[in-house]
Amino acid sequence: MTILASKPGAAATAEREDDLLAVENLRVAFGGTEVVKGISFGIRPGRCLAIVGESGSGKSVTARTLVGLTGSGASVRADRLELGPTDLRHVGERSWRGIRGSEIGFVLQDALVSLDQLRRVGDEVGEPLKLHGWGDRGSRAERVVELLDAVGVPEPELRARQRPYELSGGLRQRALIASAIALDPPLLIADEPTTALDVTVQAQVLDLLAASKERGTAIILISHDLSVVARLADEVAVMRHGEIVEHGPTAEVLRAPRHEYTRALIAAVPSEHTRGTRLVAGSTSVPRTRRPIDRGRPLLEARHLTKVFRGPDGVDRTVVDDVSFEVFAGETVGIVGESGSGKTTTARIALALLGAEGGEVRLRGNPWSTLSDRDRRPLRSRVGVVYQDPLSSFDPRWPVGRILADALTRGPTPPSSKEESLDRIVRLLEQVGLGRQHVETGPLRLSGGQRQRVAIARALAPEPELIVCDEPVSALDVSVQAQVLDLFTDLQDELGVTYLFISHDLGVIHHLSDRVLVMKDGRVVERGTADDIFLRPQDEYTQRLLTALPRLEQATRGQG
Amino acid sequence: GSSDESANGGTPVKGGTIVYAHEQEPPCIFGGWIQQAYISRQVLDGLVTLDDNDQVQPWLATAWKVSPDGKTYTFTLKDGVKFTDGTPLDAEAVAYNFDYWENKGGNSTAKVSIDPYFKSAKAIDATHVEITLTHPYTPFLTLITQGYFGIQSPTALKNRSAKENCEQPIGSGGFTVAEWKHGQEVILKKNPNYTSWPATAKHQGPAIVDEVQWKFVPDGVSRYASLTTGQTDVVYDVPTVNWKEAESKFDTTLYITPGKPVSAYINTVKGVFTDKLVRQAFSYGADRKSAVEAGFHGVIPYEGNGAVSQATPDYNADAAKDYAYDPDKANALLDQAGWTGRDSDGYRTKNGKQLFVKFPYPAGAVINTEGAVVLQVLQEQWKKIGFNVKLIPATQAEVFAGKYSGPDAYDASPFYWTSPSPSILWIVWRPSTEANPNGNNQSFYNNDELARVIDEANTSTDPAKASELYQQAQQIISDNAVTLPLYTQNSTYAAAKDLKDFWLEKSQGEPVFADAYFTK
Amino acid sequence: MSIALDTRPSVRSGARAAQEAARKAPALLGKVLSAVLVLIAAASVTFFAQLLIPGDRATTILNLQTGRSQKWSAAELAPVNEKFGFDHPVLVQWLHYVGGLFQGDLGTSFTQYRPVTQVIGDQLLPSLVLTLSALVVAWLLALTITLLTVKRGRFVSGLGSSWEAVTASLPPYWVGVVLLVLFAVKWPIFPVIGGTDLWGTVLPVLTLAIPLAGFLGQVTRDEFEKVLDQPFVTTARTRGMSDTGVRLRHALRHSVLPAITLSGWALGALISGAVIAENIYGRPGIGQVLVTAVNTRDVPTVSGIVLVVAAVYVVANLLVDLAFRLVDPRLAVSKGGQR
Amino acid sequence: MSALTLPARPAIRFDLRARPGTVLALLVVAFLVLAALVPGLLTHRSPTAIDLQNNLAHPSWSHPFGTDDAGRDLYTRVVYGARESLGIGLGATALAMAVAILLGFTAGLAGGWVDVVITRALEVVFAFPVLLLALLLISIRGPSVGTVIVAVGLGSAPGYARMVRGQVRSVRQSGYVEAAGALGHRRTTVIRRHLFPNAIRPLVAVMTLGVGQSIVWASGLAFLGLGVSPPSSEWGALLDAGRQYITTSWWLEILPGLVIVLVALAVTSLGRTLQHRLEGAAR
Ligand SMILES: Nc1ncnc2c1ncn2[C@@H]1O[C@H](COP(=O)(O)OP(=O)(O)OP(=O)(O)O)[C@@H](O)[C@H]1O
Ligand SMILES: Nc1ncnc2c1ncn2[C@@H]1O[C@H](COP(=O)(O)OP(=O)(O)OP(=O)(O)O)[C@@H](O)[C@H]1O
Ligand SMILES: [Mg+2]
Ligand SMILES: [Mg+2]
Repeated sequence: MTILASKPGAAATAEREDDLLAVENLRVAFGGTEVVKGISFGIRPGRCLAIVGESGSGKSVTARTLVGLTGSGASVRADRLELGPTDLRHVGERSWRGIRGSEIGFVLQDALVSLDQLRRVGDEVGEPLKLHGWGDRGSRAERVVELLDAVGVPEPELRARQRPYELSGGLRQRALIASAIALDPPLLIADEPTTALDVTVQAQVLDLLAASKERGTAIILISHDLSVVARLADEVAVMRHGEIVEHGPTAEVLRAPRHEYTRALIAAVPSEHTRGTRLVAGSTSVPRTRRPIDRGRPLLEARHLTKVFRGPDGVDRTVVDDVSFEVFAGETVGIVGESGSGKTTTARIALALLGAEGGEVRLRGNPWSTLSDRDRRPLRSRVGVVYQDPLSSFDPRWPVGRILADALTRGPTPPSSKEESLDRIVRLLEQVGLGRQHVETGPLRLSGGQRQRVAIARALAPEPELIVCDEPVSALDVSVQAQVLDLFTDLQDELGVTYLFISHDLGVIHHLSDRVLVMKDGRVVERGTADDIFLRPQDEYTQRLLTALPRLEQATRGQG
Repeated sequence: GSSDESANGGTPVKGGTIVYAHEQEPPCIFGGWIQQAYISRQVLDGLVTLDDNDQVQPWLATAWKVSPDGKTYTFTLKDGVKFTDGTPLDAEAVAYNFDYWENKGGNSTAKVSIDPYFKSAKAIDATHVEITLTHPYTPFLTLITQGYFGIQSPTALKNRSAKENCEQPIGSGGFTVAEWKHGQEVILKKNPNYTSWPATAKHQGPAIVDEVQWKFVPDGVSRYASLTTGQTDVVYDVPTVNWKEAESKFDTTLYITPGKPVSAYINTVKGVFTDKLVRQAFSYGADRKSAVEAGFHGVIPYEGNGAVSQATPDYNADAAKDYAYDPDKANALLDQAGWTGRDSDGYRTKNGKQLFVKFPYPAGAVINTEGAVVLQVLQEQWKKIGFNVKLIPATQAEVFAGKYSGPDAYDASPFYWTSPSPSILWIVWRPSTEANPNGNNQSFYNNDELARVIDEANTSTDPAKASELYQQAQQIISDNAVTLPLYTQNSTYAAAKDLKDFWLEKSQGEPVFADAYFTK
Repeated sequence: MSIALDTRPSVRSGARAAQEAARKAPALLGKVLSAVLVLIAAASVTFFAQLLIPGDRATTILNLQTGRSQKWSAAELAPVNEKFGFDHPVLVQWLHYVGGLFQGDLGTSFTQYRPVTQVIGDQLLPSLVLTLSALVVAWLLALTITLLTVKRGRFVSGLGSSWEAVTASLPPYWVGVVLLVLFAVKWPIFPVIGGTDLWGTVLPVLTLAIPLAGFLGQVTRDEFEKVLDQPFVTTARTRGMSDTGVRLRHALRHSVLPAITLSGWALGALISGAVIAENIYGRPGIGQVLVTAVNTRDVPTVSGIVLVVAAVYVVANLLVDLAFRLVDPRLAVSKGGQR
Repeated sequence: MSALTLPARPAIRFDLRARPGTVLALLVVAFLVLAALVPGLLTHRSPTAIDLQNNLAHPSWSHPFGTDDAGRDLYTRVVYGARESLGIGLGATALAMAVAILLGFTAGLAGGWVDVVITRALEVVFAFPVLLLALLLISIRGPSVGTVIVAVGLGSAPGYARMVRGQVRSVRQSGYVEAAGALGHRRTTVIRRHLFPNAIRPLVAVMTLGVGQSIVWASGLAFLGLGVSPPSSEWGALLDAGRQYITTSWWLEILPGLVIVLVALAVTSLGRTLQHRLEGAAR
């Protein structure tokens, strides 16, 4: 690929002679739409530059351009694009192959699918060695084990012989990094290396990258998670709509963001400090006006829930193990825990969508889980659900209006006419920040945030007392997440809705919950008020979770 | 004579393999189906054979004597003939074969050909066998020239399994069955000890070639193509569209089968054809001659006599001229018969009933694709005079299962029956009675006068008288329009020019390879 | 259609592997049992289906022996009925048949008087050779064309996918006739009637392989295109792998999976096609026997052929499962069959 | 409020400029439909009109596809044959779908032993190659349009049934079915409103593919002489009749063959376009 120079007159930054990589006025367009609009940056050996920004701001495109793999149909222009002495703008495909892997290591965004599932991990990790003619077969095999060991993969010989699907997400991510650093490239680009990971694993990966940096590797870290960035990066570039809106030393940018967008981004990260406030639009300090919680008889009461699943290997696993909890009217109970700890299963049992091997769920003191389907059906409208993945919870054929109309008929006062139904649908949509224009939109054409709001509107439609929210924000960008979280709190304040709120994001849980359950391997390991759990954790596991959690403030304070 | 042929170029060579592409693969090599006669002729010898003038000539029997009452035939057998299993072909063996066909289910077509005249067969001494009939039956000798009457080794028949007798019949013929690669070919090996060639043979002695590969190639295009590319030396049933080309490039033979031609039985007991006028109108109403000429590209002759074909002895050529295409007459006959109404589709009606003809035909086996086109042409012409003819191609399975037999199954349906003798008329037209049913009379036409005439012909000892009677019978059949004549049944062969003395049996058109030789 | 794959990690330790083996033994037995059941059911269905054919079996046999179409008297039919046991109740005939199956006896052909095992045995090999070669050739054709043309610019890939679309729509018999005329008659490169030698097998194999190759190619191309967009392919490129390397080492293996699954099904289609190819090229084979046997109502032979074809099908699908597992160790056998 | 009850129109719009192949395919299908419905519009001749003087005529202006052995105009016969060929294609596919939907739904919804029995039964039918099934059926019922439809339809049903069953099971697991249950809808309501339409949806594209294949299958039967009775000019029958003229009058075999290929190609490519669209829309 030959990259042409950008049009003259584009902004240029000061030259930095010792830069390993220098990018000036980089522009990338796909079929006429420019998605990277003249950005410039540089990086020196042993330093880490973080590129942050919302989804679609052009981070990945920029990264791919640096290895000449922008994608088909892309047109790339730059005033300067140099790796050491090499002008990357005039590199042919053959020379690119020499650069990739050996000069630049690249960790792709989707760790879980970035290893060839059908090949052995060892082959994948050793591929750059082979491609660049490093050593012979035997020495390569040794080197692979070494590399896996270096990135903290336990039992590296065994792992090298396994296939990616036999490895957990964290291990896969580490193997991927091992492959990227196999030839010890001077520049490492890591695109969202931690998004798919649990906090504890995330912390390990960040340590790994830090070690690499220590050895003199220049790292470009791409993330939309500011707290991750805070732990590793020396500099931060904030991207928005294909432009770098702010660029500076990490501590400076995080502590005293100059651009309004950066400020909003930082404010939108939920945490202990945002508790009891709204997240969006500089309203950080506006406190919520809570309704009182009725601590009398619990609204929902789960006693000794137990669920056993037979796995694909035929072995029974106790997925929910003697879980009890209660939810009082008007409060928010959070459930946290790592992936697979049984949160969703617990919620589905609570909703009586799934039978349990043991235990009982009662609603307002009355039987619930023990009712027959037929008897439960009329009561269902008192409990709403918002699913982790709203898209799959919508019939793809139904437009928003029909989805909501259907939910309205389940409420205590079903609309008596089409006109009334439409009125109420529009009101619901407005309540969640959407409008009449969305009535006829199909779910496929909504954005992630919009879908989540429709899901909430659907849950609200039958006027439930309790809404079970299963990871309602995990798929969302921080800024959209902030809007949705605000919506939840507003609804609680206005209507007194009760929440059972599930998330693996500790910040979200801390931000929202009154009381918290911590789950691990199907058991509740700790329970208490949000502040008790997060500030004075008793259980060893909870403590481990909390130390692993990267915190924005910590980083800014530590470096400032 | 061989001098002619050397003049044609090429010196004869001994040995070699003739590759012959046939169409259908029979279930067994010996049996009552013409497909079986074709191949069993290579392996088995008959008592007598027919020459090109329809005269009976010696074969295994060197001479024969007919008793004055016409009921006893005494055959003198060639001396010293041995079956290929080494056992002698003597009078006992011949008598056993007659018994096998007649009484042991050995060959139902052989049986039906001489039923019910046959009484018994017995050996007088080693070389003399005596056949006794219940009535005098003039066609008897001619009938036993058919391939169904090949003599097999009684020892083999008695001692071997049904499977072995099916796959490798033991006779005294010019070839033996070496191997049957089912689905592909039968390998026939020369019988080096052959002594019993017929009087009509083109040379004396064992077969000149060493082997015949009798291949089964059902697809006509492939079959003919295999000859043009030199892969085969002789092919059966050349597609008529290729006939002209074949005539110029190869030695071709068009054999018109004697016996009942391809003609439709007309159901005279049920449906519209119970009325003779309608039957006649049906015959007049379509230009069968032109249709046949077009459909078969002028190769296969039209046959106007539905009773027997022009290749049959005592053929009535005048009867063949009846019912020349005459749509006006057909219309008049139909009007006369009361079919005066017309429905919305233009078909004639009578009392609200449509002039409907159900016309199933055995597709493939009897009516090939060319024949089907002829029927479609006729269908269009019948439509013009108001017949609604529904053509139904019947599959082999349906035909064999008898789906289209019986008076309720059809109004007209074509079939053929090869026979070297006009006595076939008796087989087909003998009245079917409760006591003595005749499943072959598929027009269900019981005409005592006709029966009397045929029977008289069969039993007449005077050939001239017999001939006259047979012709009279054909006229009766034609007059009553109980069969719709279409075209002759044929066998066509094309042989490479370097293959000489390949000939066909007159009786049924079986190919004969025992005399054939290659030239260089 | 896409399948939901369970890609959850499951690390197997030695102890668990042993457990697994112990669990799989009855599973294997179950598989064999159900295969046997399928075979017997297939043969039985055929057996009964043929009893539904209008007309009397003895009549058919007699007509067949004489090349005629007529009714026969009870006296004429009686010996045939007795010989083949048609006078027994249908259920008894069936039990007798199924009983025979377990002893490897498929009955005796009504028309050829030979054991059906022999009737089929003679013909099975040429048919298998034909269908399997066709499958192999189809695969080679499909892979070559896909590898060479997929995502190689608008024109080349367009050419490749058009070729596949056209060939996939070709009726096999038509291909057969056209190939025959072109390459055996017009340019006599290959024999018209081939028999079973290698040279004579070329055209029949191509007749079956060309349409199938188009079909397999289409499926493979779709998958190939999807795979080339996968992150792991991009990852391989970021390591410095060439385009050819990516295609051969990464994409190929993934993209053959659906075509492997379809190969089991394709074998059935090939057997159908073989009937036609055998007809055109005068090849021996099960197809010819089948058509004849159906036409002559040779019940034991037809049932026998169905049994054999079903067995081939069952075995083929087991092999497909196996191949699938070889290529993609992620999937349990039970998932290999679905698409 | 009628707007609410309208189903969402999935974004299936064909960008015609971008896909010239699709336009061509649409044209072919339009021609086909026209031929099937009003053949008289496309030709002024009769498909059975005999002209013995003019048989086996080469393609020319007056006979664009030439004439056959009875002097019938081949183009006209092809046009008139469209109805039966298309009928067979649609009929067989519809039958296959009906059977598949019935069995697939029963198996997918009932689960347990019902599922096992149906799945096993399907496996048995699967073991019959289409042609074998057709041969058997035709030997039982005799050749006719109906039999051909039934034969090809039943032959392809198990494949579809398997697909439906898989689809039903996956839709059953889907979030929206659970969501409908969580709203307190009756099981039958959920099946009717969500499960059925969504499980059926992907079949639309597959069905289109099936029509093309069925036409090809049916012509295969005709080729073995087991097709539709004359003087029908069903395309398979045309091929069967044309085969013997391949070396002398090529058009009789080649042109109908090309027509079948063209139609199968058009229908299939439309099906695939549809499939891509639906898959794309579902993503
Ligand atoms: N191959 C491509 N063709 C067309 N458009 C593309 C292509 N790749 C990316 N884009 C567009 O470029 C824009 C930037 O995408 P990019 O993947 O860089 O975003 P991102 O900042 O990495 O977002 P995320 O945080 O979601 O990963 C998006 O609007 C995307 O749709
Ligand atoms: N239907 C099922 N059949 C078998 N196993 C199941 C089923 N549903 C869940 N499991 C298993 O139960 C365990 C807990 O699953 P669950 O979905 O409740 O976890 P989770 O805490 O919600 O995780 P995540 O954060 O990833 O959503 C997992 O190991 C999962 O594999
Ligand atoms: Mg990205
Ligand atoms: Mg969950």
